[in-house]
Amino acid sequence: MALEINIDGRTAKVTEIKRDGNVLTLQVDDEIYEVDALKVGEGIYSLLYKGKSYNIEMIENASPRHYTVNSRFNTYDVEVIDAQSRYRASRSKGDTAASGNTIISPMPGKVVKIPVKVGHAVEAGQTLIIVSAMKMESEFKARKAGVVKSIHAKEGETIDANKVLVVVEEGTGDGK
Amino acid sequence: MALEINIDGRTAKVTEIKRDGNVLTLQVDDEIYEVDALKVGEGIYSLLYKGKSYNIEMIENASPRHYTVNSRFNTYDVEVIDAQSRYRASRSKGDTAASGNTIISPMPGKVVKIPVKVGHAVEAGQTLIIVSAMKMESEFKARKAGVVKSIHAKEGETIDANKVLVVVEEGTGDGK
Amino acid sequence: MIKKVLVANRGEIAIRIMRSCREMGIPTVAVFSDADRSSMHVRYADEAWNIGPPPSIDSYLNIDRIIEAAKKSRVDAIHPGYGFLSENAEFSERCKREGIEFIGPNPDAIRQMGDKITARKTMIAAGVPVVPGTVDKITDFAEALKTIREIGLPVMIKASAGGGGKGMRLVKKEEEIESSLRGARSEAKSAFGDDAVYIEKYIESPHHIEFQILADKHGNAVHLFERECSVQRRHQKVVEETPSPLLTPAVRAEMGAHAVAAAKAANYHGAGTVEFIVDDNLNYYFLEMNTRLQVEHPITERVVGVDLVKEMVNIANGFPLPFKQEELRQSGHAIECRIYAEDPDKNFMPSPGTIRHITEPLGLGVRHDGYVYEGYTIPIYYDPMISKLIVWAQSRDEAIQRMTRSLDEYKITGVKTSIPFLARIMEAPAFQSGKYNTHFIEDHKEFLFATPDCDGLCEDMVLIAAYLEHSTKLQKIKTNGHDSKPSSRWKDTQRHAYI
Amino acid sequence: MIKKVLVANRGEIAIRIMRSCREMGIPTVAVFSDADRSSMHVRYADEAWNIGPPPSIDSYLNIDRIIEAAKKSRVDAIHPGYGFLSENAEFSERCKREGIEFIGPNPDAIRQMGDKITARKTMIAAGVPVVPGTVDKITDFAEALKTIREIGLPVMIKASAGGGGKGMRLVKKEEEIESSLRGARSEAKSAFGDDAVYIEKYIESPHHIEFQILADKHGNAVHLFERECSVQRRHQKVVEETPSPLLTPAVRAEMGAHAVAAAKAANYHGAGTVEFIVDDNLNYYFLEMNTRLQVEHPITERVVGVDLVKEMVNIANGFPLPFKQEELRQSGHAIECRIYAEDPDKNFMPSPGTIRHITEPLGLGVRHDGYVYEGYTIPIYYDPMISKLIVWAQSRDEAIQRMTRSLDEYKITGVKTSIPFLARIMEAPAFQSGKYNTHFIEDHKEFLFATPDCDGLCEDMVLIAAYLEHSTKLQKIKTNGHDSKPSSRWKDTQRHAYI
Repeated sequence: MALEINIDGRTAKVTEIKRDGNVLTLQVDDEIYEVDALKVGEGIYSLLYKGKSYNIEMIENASPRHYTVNSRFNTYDVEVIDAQSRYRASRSKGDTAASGNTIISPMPGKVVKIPVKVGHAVEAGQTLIIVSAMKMESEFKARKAGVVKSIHAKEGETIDANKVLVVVEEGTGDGK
Repeated sequence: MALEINIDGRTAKVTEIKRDGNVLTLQVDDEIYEVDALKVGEGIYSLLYKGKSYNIEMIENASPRHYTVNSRFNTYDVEVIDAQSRYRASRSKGDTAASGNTIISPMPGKVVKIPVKVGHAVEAGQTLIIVSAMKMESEFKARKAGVVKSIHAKEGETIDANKVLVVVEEGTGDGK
Repeated sequence: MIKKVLVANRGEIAIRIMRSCREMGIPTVAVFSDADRSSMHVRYADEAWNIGPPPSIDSYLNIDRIIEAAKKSRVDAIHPGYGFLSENAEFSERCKREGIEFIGPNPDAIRQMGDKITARKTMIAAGVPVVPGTVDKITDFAEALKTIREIGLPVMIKASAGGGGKGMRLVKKEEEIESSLRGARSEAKSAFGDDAVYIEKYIESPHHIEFQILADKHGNAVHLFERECSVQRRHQKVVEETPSPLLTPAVRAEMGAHAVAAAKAANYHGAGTVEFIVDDNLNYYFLEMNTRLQVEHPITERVVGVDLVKEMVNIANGFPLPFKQEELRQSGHAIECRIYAEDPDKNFMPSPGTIRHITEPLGLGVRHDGYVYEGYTIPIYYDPMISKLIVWAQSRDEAIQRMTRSLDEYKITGVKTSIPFLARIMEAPAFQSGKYNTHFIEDHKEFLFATPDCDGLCEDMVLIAAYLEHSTKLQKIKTNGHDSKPSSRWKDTQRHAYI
Repeated sequence: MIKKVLVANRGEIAIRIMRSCREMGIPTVAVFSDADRSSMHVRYADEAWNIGPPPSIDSYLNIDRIIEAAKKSRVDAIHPGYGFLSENAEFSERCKREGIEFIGPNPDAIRQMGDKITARKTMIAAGVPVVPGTVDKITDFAEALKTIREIGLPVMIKASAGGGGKGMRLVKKEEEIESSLRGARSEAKSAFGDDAVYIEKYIESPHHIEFQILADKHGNAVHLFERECSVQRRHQKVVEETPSPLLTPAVRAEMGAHAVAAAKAANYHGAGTVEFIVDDNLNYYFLEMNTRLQVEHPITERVVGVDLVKEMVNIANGFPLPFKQEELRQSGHAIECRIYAEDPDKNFMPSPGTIRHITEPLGLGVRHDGYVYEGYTIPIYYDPMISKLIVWAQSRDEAIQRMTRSLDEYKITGVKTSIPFLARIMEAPAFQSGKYNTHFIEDHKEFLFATPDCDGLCEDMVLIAAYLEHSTKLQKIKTNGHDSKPSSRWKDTQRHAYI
């Protein structure tokens, strides 16, 4: 198998060459590694490479292809690029989701307030929804001017992470 | 569902009457309990009954129907009696397994020595196999006199728990 | 004698209180909201009662429901922990009325210290230094000018009706006084319809240093030395340590005596904390008094060798303090790090969710007070603090090294935590030197949020782990969406069953 | 200066050593057998090298393989931990020859203390009391009789060629001397073809009390007080505490001075332990010296406030001891419980297997040194000790209460452990009174193995939990043998993916 993976902006290709028990031979871009790799817990990996011991913690982000990854001294933002996402990225030029005017909850929480209604014209920077989690309120704002196309939450509702909350269509509202 | 369960010699019948989320209504022999029950980890249960909090740890024994169970102050030997085991118990009067002359490893380990061979006549109390685990050697002895019918392990072999090691047939050896 | 205690709290502090009660042979009763049935404090207690829906206001802040649970379980005392109802005079009063011992100060002391103006006046009367400034609001321009000259620059002018930064002016230079005063007053007038202002000394490099006190019901009070709490963000403490690297023995003794005086002035009993603001020249001023157990109390416990919760129970029982001031000593150095479920890289956004894996730091000199476990889902309704890591060592340097290795060992997956951020704080030269104030995080943003250099190798190792995690995930989708590990374990068991 | 350390061990002690090294900024190298790739010490170290097949003799006892790993990883020192090669003079010598610092005493000291006769003679020369008895074997009847009368009853007669209890006689009464001596000699003659015997004073209610010592390379040595280790089964320590409830300050000081004298007599450097056997009248006798770190060293660390591993590294570096005897104090009380994977109800049969769940005890005064984790399979090849629980408190009573609550909190499923047995020890009146000796477990079997009374209710609760566990298991067989929990979590993730 081979995966394209983005790590803090760098995109690398990881190809599996051989697997012999714990011992994996992999190619990362031009480099070939023979690594003794072991999953020791949920999201916890122990790697031995040339005697050096690496412990890696994978924490899944809002989507199953995004991870925050801790090594001993660093924290990385890692995203696996799969065919589907490449496809979506290529065809979604005019898509509201891709243009970033859809509010998706990055964490579970409770909807405190939705100061807009479907059909409302909104300006860039205008607050669309306020979500509270763990005694802290987060305001989510429109990135561009447009019209509220749909709202998928109610005030007082408890929401999961990664849920679409508000969709704004680009352009000015025609008063409809 | 209903299960017959033996606890330290007492056999009790546990019948599920109702399940409403965490809240279970169960009958244990003649007593009816409404218990708020939650599995909080592998083999770890939190029960609330009339406000009292009980924490129970289930540790599987050599067979999946046998458990060692810790409550806060006590340790119990618990065995679930299922149809199959009742059936086996009823028909196996002459069976070597039931008559207890089969050596089954109670733990994983390494076979140190097998001082008998198939066909050997053995006396009650004679050592049939020595298994070592964690720097400690355990000798397993014949419970009754008989003839070694079969041996399912080799010296130096690493064995799993609950493996049949030596089977002894009752009666005296006829030199065969 | 207290025979059974209800703990009107949740999370790590509920468990911490129950631990001491259990050691004292006192059974405990937990209360829990609908969101907390699976929370550790419910399992830890001898009894547990539901007190309502998830929002705090309906459960952990619902006095009637808590009193109801207390009566049902026939406790004779309630420990409020910190937060929630711990500084609620009405709750303390209600307990008294119901014949239940409130393990904390009496309602009057809570009220007196809860109101800033009353607290300030009490302290002035007791001879405890307060931040220089006006006690009453000033409406007269000339008077304001006179006051500012008395206090000395820099000062902060605050609208007395104010809030939200409106009508507030920091004055550093003589020539700014008049224009700032005018500006503050007119802004206050237009915002609140009232141009009255307060004037307060502005402390430029403030240190936040607090003193732990214990007072019994017989008029005895002692302090258990200080805690340095200057590592803060958004006025929330992040790291605390004791002894403070700033204080001298003489100033420590003086502040301690003032802390005891403050407690006595408030007619206080129980455990309490007197907070001071301290400048670089070791001038110190009373800030406020917290009339409850503090989050960071464990560092005091470790360095002084006292179990504060047990002392609170003993005080509530009417026992006199078992030690005198001169018998108490600081031994070694302790540091606490607060672990939050939050994302330091995204402006510390909360990160509730399900804990997939924890490796807890262990070993010499490490104390860990937590409440989450593998498989536990952190609710969205309450504080994001999931645990506290406390280390002790002979010296401050060794304590920092020990905290660094403990943070290194501490692995949590499932939610994001502040662990990597805390590790950076331990490595920050300003922290290591002990020369830091409440601006520390703001002043060292660049260092604290930087990613330390790493050879390409360790980046490639991360890529390899990511490959493994994700390829396994994809494999699982193909094989029906089931996790293979537990099922194969189960198959093993099956094999045993039918041998 | 030591810059990199290889730890020639596994399990909790390997990790414990690496922790201190890490705090000192010294990278560590792990070695592991084929059975230990998933063991925690491999993950903990900065480097890890395989040294062979699972049996210790092929890996952890294989000097060549360990030296090879040391050279490959270019370490300048090796810490042997306890067990394995820690008291192997040949290994210490080999390290020296290879130019690698052995963090422990020199080969001569190991040899001198490893041989019982030499050790005994060294101690007699140094004025350290030893168990009264004959140094050389006795073949003459009259001489034996004379010796017994000198030593005084009771005595133990032992065949000098003996073993397995043959040719051994305990003599308690004057009139038994002659017949016992004759019996022992004829039994020895027929068993070993040699009727020579030793005669030793028999200690009736023996206490096992040991002193921790530290000695540098400059002739300085101190003791760090005692550890009471009388709770034993099959000569294996189960619970240790310090201070010993038996000793008086005067006897403690005297024994400590003898322990230091013993270390100096052996020209010792590093950490070591001098073991004494003590009778009810506080007569004490040198038993042996362990020339290594002891399993139970953490209770000393807690009460004296010293990191023994760091001191060992500093001594190896040639530093003088940083403290003098008069600067060391015992503060409070510490207890250690050893947690074994074993079944106390089945004659402590080992219980290796896979850990399904762990809840570790936390909070004030608790130290936990372990190495197993959820999902880890304990190998069958090594020691069954999985962790050590150490508590500290101001008083002995409080320490027992704290240990009780910690054992209460400590939950492990998957393997059987000695936790419930240890909890019974803490509850035993003889232990609580502090009046116990090495016969404690044998003498209190009835109490220790009894099941405490419990109302029918708690039995029924166990039945309900058993019902839940087993019915879920049966359900899973029906639904294809898969564990539903992780798969449903995975489905959640899937749902997120395609929103």
